[in-house]
Amino acid sequence: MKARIHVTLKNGVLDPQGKAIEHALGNMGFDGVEAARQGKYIELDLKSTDRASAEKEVDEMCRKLLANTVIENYSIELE
Amino acid sequence: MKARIHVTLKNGVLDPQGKAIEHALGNMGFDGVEAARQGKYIELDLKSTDRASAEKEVDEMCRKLLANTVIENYSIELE
Amino acid sequence: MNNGNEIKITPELVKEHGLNEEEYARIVSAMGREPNYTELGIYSVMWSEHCSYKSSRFHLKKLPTKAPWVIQGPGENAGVIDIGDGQAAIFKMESHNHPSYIEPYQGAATGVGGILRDVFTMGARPVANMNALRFGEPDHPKTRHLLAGVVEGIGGYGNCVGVPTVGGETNFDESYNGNILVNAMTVGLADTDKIFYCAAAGVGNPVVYVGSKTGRDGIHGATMASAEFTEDSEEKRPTVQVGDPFTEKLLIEACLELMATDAIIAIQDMGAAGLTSSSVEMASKGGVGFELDLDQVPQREANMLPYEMMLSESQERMLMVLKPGREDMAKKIFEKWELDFAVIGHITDTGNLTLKFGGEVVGDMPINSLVEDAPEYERPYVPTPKRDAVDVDAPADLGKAVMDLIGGPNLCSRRWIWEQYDHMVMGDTIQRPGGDAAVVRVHGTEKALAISTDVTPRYCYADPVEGGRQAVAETWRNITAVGATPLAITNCLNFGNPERKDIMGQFVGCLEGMGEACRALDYPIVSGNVSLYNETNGSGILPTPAIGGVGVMADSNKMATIALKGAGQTVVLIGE
Amino acid sequence: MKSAVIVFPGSNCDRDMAVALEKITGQKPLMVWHQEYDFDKVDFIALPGGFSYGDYLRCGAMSARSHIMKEVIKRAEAGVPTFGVCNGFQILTETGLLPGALMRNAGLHFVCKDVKMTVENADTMFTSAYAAGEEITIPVAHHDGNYFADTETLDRLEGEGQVAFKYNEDINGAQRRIAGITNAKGNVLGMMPHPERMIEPALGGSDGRKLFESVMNRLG
Ligand SMILES: Nc1ncnc2c1ncn2[C@@H]1O[C@H](COP(=O)(O)OP(=O)(O)O)[C@@H](O)[C@H]1O
Repeated sequence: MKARIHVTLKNGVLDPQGKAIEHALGNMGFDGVEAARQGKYIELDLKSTDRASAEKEVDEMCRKLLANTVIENYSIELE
Repeated sequence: MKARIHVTLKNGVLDPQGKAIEHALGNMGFDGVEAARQGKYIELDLKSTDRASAEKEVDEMCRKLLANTVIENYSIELE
Repeated sequence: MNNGNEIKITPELVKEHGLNEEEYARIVSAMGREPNYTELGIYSVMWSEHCSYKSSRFHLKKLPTKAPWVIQGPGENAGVIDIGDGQAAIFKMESHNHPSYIEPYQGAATGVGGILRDVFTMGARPVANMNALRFGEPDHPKTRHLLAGVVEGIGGYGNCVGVPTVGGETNFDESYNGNILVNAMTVGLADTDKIFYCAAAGVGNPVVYVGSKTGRDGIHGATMASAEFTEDSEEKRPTVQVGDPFTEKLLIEACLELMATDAIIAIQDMGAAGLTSSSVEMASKGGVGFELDLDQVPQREANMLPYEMMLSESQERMLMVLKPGREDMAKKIFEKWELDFAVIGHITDTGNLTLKFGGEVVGDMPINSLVEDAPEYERPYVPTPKRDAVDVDAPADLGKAVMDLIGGPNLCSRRWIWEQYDHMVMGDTIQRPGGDAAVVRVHGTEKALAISTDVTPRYCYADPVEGGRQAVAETWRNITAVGATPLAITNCLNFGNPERKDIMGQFVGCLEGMGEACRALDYPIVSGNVSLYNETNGSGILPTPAIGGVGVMADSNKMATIALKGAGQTVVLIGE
Repeated sequence: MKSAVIVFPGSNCDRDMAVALEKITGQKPLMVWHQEYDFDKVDFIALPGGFSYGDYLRCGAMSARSHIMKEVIKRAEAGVPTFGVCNGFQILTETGLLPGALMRNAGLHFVCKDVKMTVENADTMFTSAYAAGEEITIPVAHHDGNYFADTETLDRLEGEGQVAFKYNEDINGAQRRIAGITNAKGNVLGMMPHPERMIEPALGGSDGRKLFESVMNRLG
């Protein structure tokens, strides 16, 4: 099974990377961008074939390692 | 309109961050992970409301800045 | 319009703001009325331990702070000493303990950012960073994660701004299991005739905001930093600020560029309690009033309330008072560096801090009452009882004992740490980490500064007076050992809960010892920082008054290093 | 030798580079701000180290797309000796002036220390003052110095003598321990180690000087 994880900054947390991307795109003449945010995208190949237990396990991985829940949110898709 | 962009390493390009995640998860006792890959996730808020032109523009942003096509692939979703 | 002041002030709300009944009564009497919500927030941060030093001020006053070479002692953003040839060294040390425990990377990173601002605010180009770190036991489940995150955060910020991190110290002890210490120090260089202070002057002069936009970052961070930890504060996870070292680098360059002109009357960084503490401090030092129009504050988020703007701890921001008519010139400089620039108010003769929002006055407080009327406590204390020395058997195998010592966590090599810090950028690090003191050349000269941070918490715990003396003396020896003349120190006093008599006894004892050593060595204290309530569930840290010493050598070619230079040389032991 | 140092927002080894160039060439370099479109004719262009644009997105990505780089690319293609250190190397790969990419260090940590490396090709305009195979010590200070290129490119670089320097041991996971490469024409050099930090004994050694001296010799 594959897990696709998105880790993004919580609302209101400063996103220096996103800000810089916005700026750079503007400087390059792309003036149609109102805002940019940058997050992480993580793909895991799992041994498990059981959806429910996989979901639980990946959630734990996110809380314990993959996301910094002080400032980040995460979301998980299994396929 | 919102663009959701995934930038991932091409096949065959070594992924130190993914390797480190794999390793760390293993050390933490999560032994159900066969492989991990890390990429970037970028969200853009676009002024445009025209799908076709937005698609073209975001594609150009990816090629020109957001992805390094020597080592990275990208994919775009508009919503 | 909603401005937050519709929120009713209740005893619970007052308590949540860390103010006790007596302190609240003091506010009401100082204002001659009940404060509104915005004002309550402002009083609470100004009167917090962090900003007001209410438990420590009384004792800090006893420290020696003067010498002919001291240009500016404690009371400004950083201390300033004369190092000859029209040059000055400007330095300070500061703690970022609680934020680093909650989020080690960002906590440590923003700690570095904050101390850098304290130093370049005064007109100095930062030339060296140091860090004094304490963690729990090496095998405590949290230690590895905290150590890795803190070191990465310090490197992440310092490396990016391009200021070398040239040294520090690192200890492990179980008393820090729930309360790590992250103390960061910055040393900068300026010309003695180009030093900037924070006292505002000139009624009508513009108050200018520069740097990053304001968001809802770390609101109430300043009160958090002074409140004792409990297990569930980890759960509550107060907003942690994210640092942006790239913006800080631009801010340094932009400020130094503007400082080369004659436009600035006063300047102050926005540290803990951001806009509140910076404006109050500038107005108070200058004996003037400030009127701020909060609608002009550059904002990152929508619908921010005056309370939030005044208490936000967004990083990488500065407040300045400019000479009238210089706004456009200054603006151009900040635009070149792609930073926000906004005139957000002006100086008044009312002696009040007056806040406008949406065309209404939403806060109006006498500046005096925020600063001078802040409570000061002479907390009761008991001196730490003297202990008899313990008899320890001589080790059976001296060789093994030595190996155990140098292989132990408190003495082993710190290479893993300093290799993650760029300690050479700026091209003047002539003694890298690993020696007694770091040595950094004064750019373009043969002169150099020597810097060392030291304290042995174990000693301070056993005998605070002796431990305080020893910490000062150790920096003095380390600086002397590289061939420099020690000139002055900064300090960061990390202790537990001052409301406990034994802890207060440690505090008073350490200060007494430090003061004695400084007097004996003619080695004054020119700046510092106090971090109290380093305590988890009633168990406090070892008393840890970290000392950062600075010395100067006229000819860096004569510098000494610890490396043995060749076979057949004589080893000499000196001292008692 | 008249040189220019290109300065981006967030460059932080620009002064170090300028000091080294002035000490060695005897001439103060021109400092060129990234927003300029053009600058005086120079014999040598240096892209300094640092964290341009905070290293956000990818190291060197945003600088590579700046106005000034259009001009730098034009001159490099016309043959002007162009030299990128650390962030400068990352910028050069991002513009495509040099092949490959610099990825996060394999150990994931920032690494700052002296490293021993070998001069692989002493016939380039940047290395002629060194002896072929000479072992030199130069410091590194980077988070993203892990050189990557596909096998074909790596073989070509090695075959054509475009690998200028190799680390003597694995520092950051770089393929074939590559520390610095030139373009096919040999007038563009990018390297992760900082020769400008090793130009006098007080800083720990002088092994970096010969790089600048090589260029001076070539330019006469
Ligand atoms: N956190 C740190 N950051 C940078 N350098 C450090 C750190 N901790 C220790 N060091 C360096 O390691 C060396 C040894 O440290 P320490 O044992 O505290 O020295 P000493 O006991 O001689 O004062 C010193 O050069 C010091 O600067």
